[in-house]
Amino acid sequence: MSQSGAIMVLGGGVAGVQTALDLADLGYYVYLVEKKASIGGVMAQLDKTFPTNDCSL
Amino acid sequence: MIIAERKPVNELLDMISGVKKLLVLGCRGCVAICSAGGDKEVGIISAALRLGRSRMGEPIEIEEATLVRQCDPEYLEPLPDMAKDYDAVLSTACGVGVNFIADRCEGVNVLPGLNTTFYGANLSSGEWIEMCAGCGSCVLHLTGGLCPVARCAKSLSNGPCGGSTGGKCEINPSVPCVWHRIYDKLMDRKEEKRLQEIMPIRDWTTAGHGGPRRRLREDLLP
Amino acid sequence: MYCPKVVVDTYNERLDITSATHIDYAQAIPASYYIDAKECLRLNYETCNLCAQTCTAKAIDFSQKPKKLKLDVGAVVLTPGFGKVDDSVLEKFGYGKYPDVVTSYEFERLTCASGPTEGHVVRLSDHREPKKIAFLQCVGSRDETCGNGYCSTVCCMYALKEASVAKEHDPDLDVTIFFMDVRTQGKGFDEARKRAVEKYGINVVRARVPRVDEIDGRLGLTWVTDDGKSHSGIFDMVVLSVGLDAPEDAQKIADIAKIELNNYEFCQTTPGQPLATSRDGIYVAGAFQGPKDIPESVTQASGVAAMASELLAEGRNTRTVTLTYPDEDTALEAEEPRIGVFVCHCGVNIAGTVDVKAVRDYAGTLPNVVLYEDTLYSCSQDALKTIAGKIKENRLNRVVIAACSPRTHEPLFQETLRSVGLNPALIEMANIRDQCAWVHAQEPEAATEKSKDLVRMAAAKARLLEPLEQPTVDVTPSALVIGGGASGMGAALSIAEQGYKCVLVEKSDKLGGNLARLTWTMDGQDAAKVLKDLTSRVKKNKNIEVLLETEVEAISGYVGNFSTTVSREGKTEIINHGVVVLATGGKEYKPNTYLYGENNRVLTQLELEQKLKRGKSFLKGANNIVMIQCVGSRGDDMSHCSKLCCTQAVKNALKLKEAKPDATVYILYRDIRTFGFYEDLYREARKQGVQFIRYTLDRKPEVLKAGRGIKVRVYDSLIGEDIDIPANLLVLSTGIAPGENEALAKIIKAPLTSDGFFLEAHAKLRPVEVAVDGVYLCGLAHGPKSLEECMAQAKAAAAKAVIPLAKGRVAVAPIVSRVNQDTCIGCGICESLCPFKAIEIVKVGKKRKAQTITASCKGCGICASHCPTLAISMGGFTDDAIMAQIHAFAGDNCGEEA
Amino acid sequence: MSVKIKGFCCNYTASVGVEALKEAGLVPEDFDMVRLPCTGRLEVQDLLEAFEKGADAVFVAGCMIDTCHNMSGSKRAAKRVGYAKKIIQELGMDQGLVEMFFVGRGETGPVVEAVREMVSRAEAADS
Repeated sequence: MSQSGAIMVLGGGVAGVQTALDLADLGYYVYLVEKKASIGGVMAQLDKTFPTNDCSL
Repeated sequence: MIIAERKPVNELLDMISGVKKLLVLGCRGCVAICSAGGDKEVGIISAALRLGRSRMGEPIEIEEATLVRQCDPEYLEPLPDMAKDYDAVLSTACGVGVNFIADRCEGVNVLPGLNTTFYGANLSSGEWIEMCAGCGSCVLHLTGGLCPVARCAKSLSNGPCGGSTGGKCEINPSVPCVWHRIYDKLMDRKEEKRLQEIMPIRDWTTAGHGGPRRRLREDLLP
Repeated sequence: MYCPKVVVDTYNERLDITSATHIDYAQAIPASYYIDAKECLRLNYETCNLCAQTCTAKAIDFSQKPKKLKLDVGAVVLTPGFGKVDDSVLEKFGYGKYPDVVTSYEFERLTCASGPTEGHVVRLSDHREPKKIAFLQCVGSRDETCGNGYCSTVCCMYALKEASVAKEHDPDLDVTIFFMDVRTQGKGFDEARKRAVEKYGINVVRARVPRVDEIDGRLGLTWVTDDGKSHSGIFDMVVLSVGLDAPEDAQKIADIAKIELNNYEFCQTTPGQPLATSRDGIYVAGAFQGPKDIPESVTQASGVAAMASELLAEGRNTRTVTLTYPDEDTALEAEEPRIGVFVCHCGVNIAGTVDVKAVRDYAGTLPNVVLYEDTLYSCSQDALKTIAGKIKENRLNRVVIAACSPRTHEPLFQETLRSVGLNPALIEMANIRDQCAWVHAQEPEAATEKSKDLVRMAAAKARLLEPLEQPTVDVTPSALVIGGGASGMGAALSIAEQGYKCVLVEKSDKLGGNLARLTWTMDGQDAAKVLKDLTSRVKKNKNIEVLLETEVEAISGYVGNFSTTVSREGKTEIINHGVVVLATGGKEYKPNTYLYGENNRVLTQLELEQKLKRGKSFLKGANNIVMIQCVGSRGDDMSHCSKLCCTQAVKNALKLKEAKPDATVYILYRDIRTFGFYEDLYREARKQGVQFIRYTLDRKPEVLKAGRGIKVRVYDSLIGEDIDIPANLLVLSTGIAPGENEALAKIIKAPLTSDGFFLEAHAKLRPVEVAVDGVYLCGLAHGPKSLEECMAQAKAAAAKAVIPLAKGRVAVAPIVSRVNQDTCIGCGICESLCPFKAIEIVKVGKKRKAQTITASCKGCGICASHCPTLAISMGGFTDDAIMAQIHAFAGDNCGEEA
Repeated sequence: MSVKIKGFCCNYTASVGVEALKEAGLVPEDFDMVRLPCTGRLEVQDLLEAFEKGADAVFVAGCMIDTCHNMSGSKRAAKRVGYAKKIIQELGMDQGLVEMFFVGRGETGPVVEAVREMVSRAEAADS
């Protein structure tokens, strides 16, 4: 049986998005599954990030 | 025990007007038990008097002390010495205490802090009721232990008056008719025969209407 | 816009309202409106239908039904994130009852410019600005009463951040944070905490506040400090630093995926395999694996990509689709410049200060500007689409975006240009947000004028922009991993499993590094077993070549084409490879204080573990055992927190209590930092009667000689005096010092932190990459961390390292130096100055000429600025273009003489 | 003229300290509170003496009657407050100048309100 070149990532927060990006860069097709209407998760609700106070979006 | 109650504060204030140094003297006998004149009450009365006097702009110096009993010479012994620095002593004992002090302690200006009310018992916390009139001739053996002299408004000897209704006294419907209760009690004990007996006319000479009563016991006299 | 159904805005933590048809936030991806099915009047009551009727694009179709899809996938990655602590846990702090008790999520939205109050921190009760704010830590964390015995790991940091942001808005604000322990154990976090506390004057109180009381519209708190004294204070606002819970549907996910959860309903993993669930082919990353912050989530995300990539190495590139761009319209690019200027509102970020419309109209007066528009959020997906359309429609061949920083957003706009057949170099950004709206927030008119200046300069430069080539280079498909410890082996194994050759270089004569010194993992497992497993897999793997007793002497080349000189047994050898992974490790700090080295009763934690493993006879008569935390760490010797010593101490204290139950074990600490599930160990230690005594820097414990024995003197704040503990054994938690990184850092030109660890490219988003392309980082070389984190990081570094190998070619940034060899005199100044070894002197014919190694060039321009004959120019930053900008600044619109 | 208020509370009411309340300006400077293990410990004399020592109004803040930590402490306290009312009335004072308040466990808000209520009563009595 030949291996699948596709991967499902469940959850579109920062971890899911980063996993999907890296997998795509590594040569795989990614299904990024997210419950909500947009990706980003809780990080998209943050204003700034510790400790550099960089913009979160 | 003897039941007493605090006199209104303004009456006390009137009583002590002009007094600069006052000793409030409690008693740990009956009045302590009926929460009228023990240590705690001495404190309350003293505080109330100090407050009243300071509001009048005439601050008063009050000391508090309590004796074991004010009706016993041995406990009263130190009083004259104690009282000599005070303009007055406000006794929160029963009337016996006040009298006894007045009788025995020369130079002590004794004032009553309480109104002495009756011989009674503690019915429940905060409630006392008269049980004995001290008439000097007991008939309790005939009445199932319930005293018609003290507890019947009319001190009747041979059954209730015509006004007793529903087991309540005609004079005060919140009070049970003692004769009603005597009847119930004797009927329960099947001593209804007692009720048939007519009590002789009472000898009221022992009831104290002929001056102060006195009791002597030869064997104990010095 | 037409949706009549008003609903609460969950993106804004219910602090605002929106309609049933909405987009969560302007930059949301995808940026198309969606209909909240739970709220929609049409879907629930078959009424309304207004949106479907008004939509001109006829994009709303209520006949659509949910569909079941069957996906053929080779692996599954679970990244469902974390859940929120139930409101009932917050009730005892008055949440829901008192409007001015808010969660940290709500506070985050209040501080955010795009939030419901446009970034003004106000009380929800009266919309007045609070004067005194309290942050209560450990709400729903470290609290067995709500079932969350673990530490949520991130709240200390975000509270400090939110407090700092609030202080930045209002410097007079009085902010107090109530910590049990200040847990800023992450890399650089302790320093950031110190900075925040000092810079903003944040009050730090170590106490747990049991309840919140409303008093006349204000909030009363009471707390008891370490010295047993009770205090109270009145605040205007209380922020509950709510912990991270397991995802709400964790059990459902576990049932569907058939994986095991731990007792807190997070995913069950092991320190050796932190990203593997109990089921093969299903992996986990991020907060579902355990509460963690963004960099660790990002690290695990990359790590988990490596896991899937290992499993599916054969399937690589079988399902991918290639993105194609239209051909570049070189004819259009060569035409007279037709500039389009787009001025961004950035919501209120810019428009709140700068008169965007005035700037836009001003842009229209500039030469060659044929289109000038304003946009609400230029970076949102629909705005980008609009911009692309306008470029096509107006046949623009140069674009100016007046918005934010090109550092973060230029690639996005370059992509837009590519999508319409323009060279990505033909864009110029004017940063009117940071440089105008933000820094001149108090003087809007000046900010507007400055914005005009910046736009004029950008347009002047844009006129002279030239298309740049997008060079790519081939990649040598192998990796070099430096360091043979757990991280190095982990990274090498992953790269090899993903199908690429890997050379593993180790300085010493055996593999294992610090793992070989470790006796137990944090969960009490035998470390030797983990080590044996790793080494045997490394040795067996045909893709890995292990070079022991080998040192790296020089690395030349660039991403895709490195060539490294190593020395081994006196001989040097050259290795060619495409990428480098730095896994050089760290070392146990050896103190020269507390009688260490003088008295044999004084040990380090690692030494204690080794003794304990050999047997417990050395504990005979050891009735009092004292541990001192932060020896070396968080002090003068090493300013960083070593992150794992607290857990290690607690773990070893438990081992000691097990070996000798009647011994009294004291742990003298500053903050107990048993983050995440390690908190369970801390609680267990307290249950077992381990004595914890907090000390402060101004009253450090003293270790004194007492006859043949030793005595530890420590100030006990509860009784208010020094106590002397006769110690039969003194164990020092000495922390982790960086390895000898300086030499390697120089060879690679990779920067180090002030603590001596390698610095990652971006603390949040590129945690395992180094500023030098093609060089990746993992393990203790990056900073102190546990085995579990090292293993995740090793995988992450492997994923990042394999990306160029898998692509086969790497694109090189077009902004590189170009040498005009006709004017170059071969002086070599540029070669000697280049910080990236990206320019070299070559012989052209008989003459020496400079030549850029495009793949290594970072485009810094040092060479160009020093070239005595002006022979070097930088793509996108030609001398002409820069001069034009300068002339434009002086008010000369046209820059005609350029 | 500022009035002087004296309060008595138990261990379970008014968790926030008087100093903090004063600092935040929530109660007048001339307010003082005695914390008892239980208001059931309170005696009539204590209330009277509070007046004697200069308080213009005196109050007791105890637990809600059915949630008293010591079962009937605040109930007892309320009765003693009642007796104190009687005595001060005999002295010609407004019996509202001494009052009992029942407060939820740990709450300070109602206590601050009690202080304000007593301030206004004392001011009314003064004028």
